[in-house]
Amino acid sequence: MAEIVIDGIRKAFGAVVALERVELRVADGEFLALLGPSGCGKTTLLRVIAGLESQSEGRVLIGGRDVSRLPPRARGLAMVFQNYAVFPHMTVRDNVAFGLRMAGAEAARTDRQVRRASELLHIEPYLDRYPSQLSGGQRQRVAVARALAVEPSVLLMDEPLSNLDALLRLEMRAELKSVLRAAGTTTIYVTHDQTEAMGLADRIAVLQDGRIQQLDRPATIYSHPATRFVGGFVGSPPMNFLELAAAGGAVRLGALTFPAPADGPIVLGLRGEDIEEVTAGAGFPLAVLVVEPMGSHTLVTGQVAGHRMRVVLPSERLPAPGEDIHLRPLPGRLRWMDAASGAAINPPNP
Amino acid sequence: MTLRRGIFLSGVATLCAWTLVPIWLIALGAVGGRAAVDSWPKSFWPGSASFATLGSFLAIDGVWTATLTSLEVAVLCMIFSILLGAPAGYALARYSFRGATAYRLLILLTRAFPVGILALPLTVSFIRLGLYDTPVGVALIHAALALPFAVLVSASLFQGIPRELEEAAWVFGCSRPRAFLRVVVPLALPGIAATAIFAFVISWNEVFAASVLTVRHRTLTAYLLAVLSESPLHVQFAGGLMLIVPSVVFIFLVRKHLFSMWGIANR
Amino acid sequence: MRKTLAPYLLIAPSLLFLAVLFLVPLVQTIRLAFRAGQAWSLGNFARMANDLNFSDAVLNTFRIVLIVVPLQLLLAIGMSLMLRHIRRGRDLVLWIWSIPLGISDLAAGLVWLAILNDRGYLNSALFDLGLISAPHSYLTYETPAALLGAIVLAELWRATAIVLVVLVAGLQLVPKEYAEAASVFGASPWQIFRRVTLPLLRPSIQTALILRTVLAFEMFAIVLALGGRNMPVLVSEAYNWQYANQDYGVAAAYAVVVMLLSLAATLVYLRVLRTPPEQLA
Amino acid sequence: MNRRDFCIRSATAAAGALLGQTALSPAARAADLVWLSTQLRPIEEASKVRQVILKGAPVQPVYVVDEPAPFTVRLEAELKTNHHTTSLIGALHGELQPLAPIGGLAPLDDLAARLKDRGIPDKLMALGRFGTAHQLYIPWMQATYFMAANRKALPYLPAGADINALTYDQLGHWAANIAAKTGRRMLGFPAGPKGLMHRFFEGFLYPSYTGGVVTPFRSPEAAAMWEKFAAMWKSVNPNSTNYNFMQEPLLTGDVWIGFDHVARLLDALTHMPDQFVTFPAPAGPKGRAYMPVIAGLAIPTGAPDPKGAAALIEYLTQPATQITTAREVGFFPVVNAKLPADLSPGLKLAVSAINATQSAHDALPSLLPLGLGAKGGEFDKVFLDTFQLIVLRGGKPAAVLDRQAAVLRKLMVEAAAPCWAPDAPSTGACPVL
Repeated sequence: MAEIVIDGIRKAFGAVVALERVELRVADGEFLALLGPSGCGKTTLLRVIAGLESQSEGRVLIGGRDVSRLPPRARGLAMVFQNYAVFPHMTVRDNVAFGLRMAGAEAARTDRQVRRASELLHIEPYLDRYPSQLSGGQRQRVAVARALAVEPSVLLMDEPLSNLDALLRLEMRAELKSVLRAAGTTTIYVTHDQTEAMGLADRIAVLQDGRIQQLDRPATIYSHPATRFVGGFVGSPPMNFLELAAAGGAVRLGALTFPAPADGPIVLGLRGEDIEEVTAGAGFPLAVLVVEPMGSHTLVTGQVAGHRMRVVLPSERLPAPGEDIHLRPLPGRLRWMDAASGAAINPPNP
Repeated sequence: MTLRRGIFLSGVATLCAWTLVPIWLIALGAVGGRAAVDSWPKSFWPGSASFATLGSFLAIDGVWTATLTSLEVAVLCMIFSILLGAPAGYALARYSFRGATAYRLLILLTRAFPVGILALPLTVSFIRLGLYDTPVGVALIHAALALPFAVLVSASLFQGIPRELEEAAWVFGCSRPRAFLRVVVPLALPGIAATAIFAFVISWNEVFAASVLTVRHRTLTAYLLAVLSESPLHVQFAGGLMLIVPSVVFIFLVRKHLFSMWGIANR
Repeated sequence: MRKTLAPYLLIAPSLLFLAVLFLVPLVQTIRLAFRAGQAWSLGNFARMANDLNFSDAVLNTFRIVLIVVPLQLLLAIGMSLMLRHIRRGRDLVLWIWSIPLGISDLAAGLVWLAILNDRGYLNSALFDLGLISAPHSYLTYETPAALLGAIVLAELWRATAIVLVVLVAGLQLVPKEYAEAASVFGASPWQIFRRVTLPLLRPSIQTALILRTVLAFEMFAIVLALGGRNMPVLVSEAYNWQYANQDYGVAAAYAVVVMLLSLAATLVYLRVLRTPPEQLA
Repeated sequence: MNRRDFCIRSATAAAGALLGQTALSPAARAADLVWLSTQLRPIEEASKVRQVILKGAPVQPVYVVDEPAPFTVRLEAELKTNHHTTSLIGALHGELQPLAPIGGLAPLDDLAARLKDRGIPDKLMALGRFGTAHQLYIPWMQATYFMAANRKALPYLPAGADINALTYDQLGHWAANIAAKTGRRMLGFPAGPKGLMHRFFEGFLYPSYTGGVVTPFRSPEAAAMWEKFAAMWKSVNPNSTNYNFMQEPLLTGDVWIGFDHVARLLDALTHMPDQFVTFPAPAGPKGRAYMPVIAGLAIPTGAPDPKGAAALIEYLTQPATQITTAREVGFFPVVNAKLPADLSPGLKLAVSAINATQSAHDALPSLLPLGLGAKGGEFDKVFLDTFQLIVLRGGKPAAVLDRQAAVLRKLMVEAAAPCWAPDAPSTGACPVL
């Protein structure tokens, strides 16, 4: 129905390059998250797709149609804004019906689709209120309902949950997922929150400095980061990186020796939970600095071979600061990266 | 603590009286007629309150015409300054473009000049253009006075309307002009109206340019300056009261917007 | 292409308007002031400077500006701080205090004429209180100090509101947290005002001062209403030369002087009261 | 009114005004006959013109007033641009005169012939020809300045002084007497911004002491005169520099003795005729100078409605209209019209003062400034500035007069105005010796 193709999109603001020839293909009905730190270009990319920003080079195709030169209203998409952008001078009903009315839809169809969207988002009780009479969460629902009411083939969402408090965000996340799954809309979702991206998306595109660093399924992004940046950005706690020296095809860490894919300086990436505690002499020692009991697990920050490292231990294990604990990576969980470029060396297992 | 509160409240009351009592006194002078103005010592209450003076003031030839001219000039000034100022304010608020800083500077520069005085050389060109002694001519120079204000205030008003609202309208099928009309205008309207009323007040009160640029079609202020100074005091006071009453009403109308208007016009 | 053109199309009308009604007359005024017949000359300025009222007009203008503007600033700061502590009826008080905003200087002059003329309300009140036995004159050429005081009073009454409004608006932009933080760290109310509120209010004070000073240089109807010819100021002289004497050149010379003074004052304020960019919130 | 209506109306207003007409103000619709006048300018007098004097006129004109300087500029501009809006003008002799040499006044010979039976004195009619063969204006009304005094002041009159033959010295003694005995300064002059103080210097004080105005401006007699006047000013109410009309302070009792134009005294005289006496201005060494004021009616060349204007002139010079004018605004007939015996007591006071002035044995008529055109304002300023420098600021008369004489000389040369009476006639610009 509506596949989105980003074909060599480049965007520069004067001398500042926001997007560097981005190539991206979002399949019909797919939910894609654009993930990255602020300033990485993810919002710019979304706005280029929406037509709110003009690209410097490249094309945007929606459903096979080149929309690069079309104004936003002609692109056949809907959008949820970060601050919701719910019109304060219109009732909730008028807001939700806005897109349909602009498209000149007949009253009956407008009514039907407005009702459906408001049912879906549980805002029927507020339809005749003004946005100022609603809470943040309710306004957010109105914004989503407004987008869904037009039954768009493409839905763009710009950090729609970032202004909600933690609990509400969790609740809305689940709801969004089920609603969108049911609607089957092609969705591009911009966020800087990796848990949101992981939880919602079919695929995640991680952006840094206007480039897509990795585009893959959430699990792959997590387990096999393509770069040191992706590993450090995705996951909580982030992946640990130890800068080590390999010689003769091997790297030594404490009592352990690992086979290294290359000689010379190399970076070892290791997730905090991909580790088990062993007896002294059977692994590498970690000098404990801070212990944070999280309930479901214990987060331990310590020092190893001159590097800071965070590991996850079972919740009943509470080492004391100053103590040494001994650790060994789980088999097959070591990730190697080039010390200079940060790119992963061992190709991800399929 | 209560003593301090008492001192504080009496200070507030004194300042309110400082504003209101003079208006009360000129109102007394205006309704009292010649007898009250000549009397000594004066009473602080209207003894024989009659609106005869005020009425006869309005009946004086020229006053009514001048009042109408004032209204006409002020309305035209309002229209000019909003029609010219609001688009420029929108441009400043929504686009970043080369020359925006220079434009802002020019606007600020006009504030540093006593614009009314610039009416002096305009006499000559206005006579040539047939604008001399017409309400339009005066309204034009008044609009030049009010325009910088209209530009800066409307820029801040438009800035206060989240860009996302407009973008949402575009995404949901509006063209730029339509989005402007459907979303921006309704939201900016109260502020724009306040700005317009302020432009009205600026024009209503301006006396120098209006005096210099007119002979027969005097605005009320210019008329009072030129003609009433040859009149007895009680008529002058009636004229003064006539000038004040609309101001009080206008300030009441825009009181809610006064501060947001100036707040952002600062920068 | 259309996108880059749009802002220019939007500012073009106002730009054209200001060019025609601001820049052109500005240049014309300057030209008029420096011309005598067909030649360039300083004749108008010589005529202006040799006029018996010129030095008085300059002195009076400066006296009025230098007395009125600082007093207004102090009064307005005081009023805006008082407003913060009013619990009930704040809107009413604000409205009352801002009424003079809409009152023209001519009307203000007439108001104070009603109060200060020989048979005015001030003399009546003093008489009722038994302080004087016969009317006292305040507005004659023999009482320049009282006349100056009357003009200052009228200006304070009329134009403090604009300073107040600008400052109140500015205060609204200063979050209360700053003052609260200062008080938590042990600052007295005076110290909070001096060290926190006042510096943060600097942009508003700058705006208010520029606005007020320029307008104070422009004031003349109030002076005319209260003092007649007894207290010439620069703009009233410009008005006289233009209107009574029909000498546009000398009037333009006065206008140039007023403009230079306004511009100089503005530049001084911009320089002295500028907020360093690194201190912007 | 809905918004669209409003927009349409404003747009119409704007368009109308752009075409040189005013949609909202009825003052100047193109079809109306505009009568522009420098006389009867104050709001109350203008109202009387519109509401009383013009009642019964064959044409109802739009009566517009203007101060003398802009009046001249305006008519010259209309002449230059050939864009005429004014059909009838009423102004003083001196204000009409600059329009004659530039062809600004249409000849009124036929009209003058028709008005023969009005009995306008030949001397007055001759003034209206400005020395040409044609009648350029028709005399309209006349007036002068005189003095009024509250009866309370009479007991302080210096011994031996005749109030109808007062000298400036006696006036000074009188005022000083009052000041000494009552502690209040009760002599007043209209020296406010809109007052006619300059006429006092130009038509009364100067000629009385020096026998001229321009030529002897800086003579020793003038210096002595200023010295005396400054001394007299010590007994003058300091509010004088705020007085525009002496009738106001005379009525309130702030001033007991005042000098002004008849029209600006009349209110006091009619309100309290029993309270006041009137008398001619004082005499100086050279005589009892006074300034007769002659106002005339003229039709500008190219006037849109000369017929209507002529009809109005006929109406305004009818004896009945002239008497009404005298009753209402205190300007007196130029035609042969006997003022009726039932004149109000106030008017009678005015008439007696004017008669006493004109018939005084030492009367010295001193004309209004002539031929100055737009420079009239600056001419007045010379005298007001001199007054301010010497009397108000205590400047040395000789030095001030030297300085001001230079200004006056330059002005007379620029205006190329020959002398007028009582200065001796000059060829070319009137010299300042």
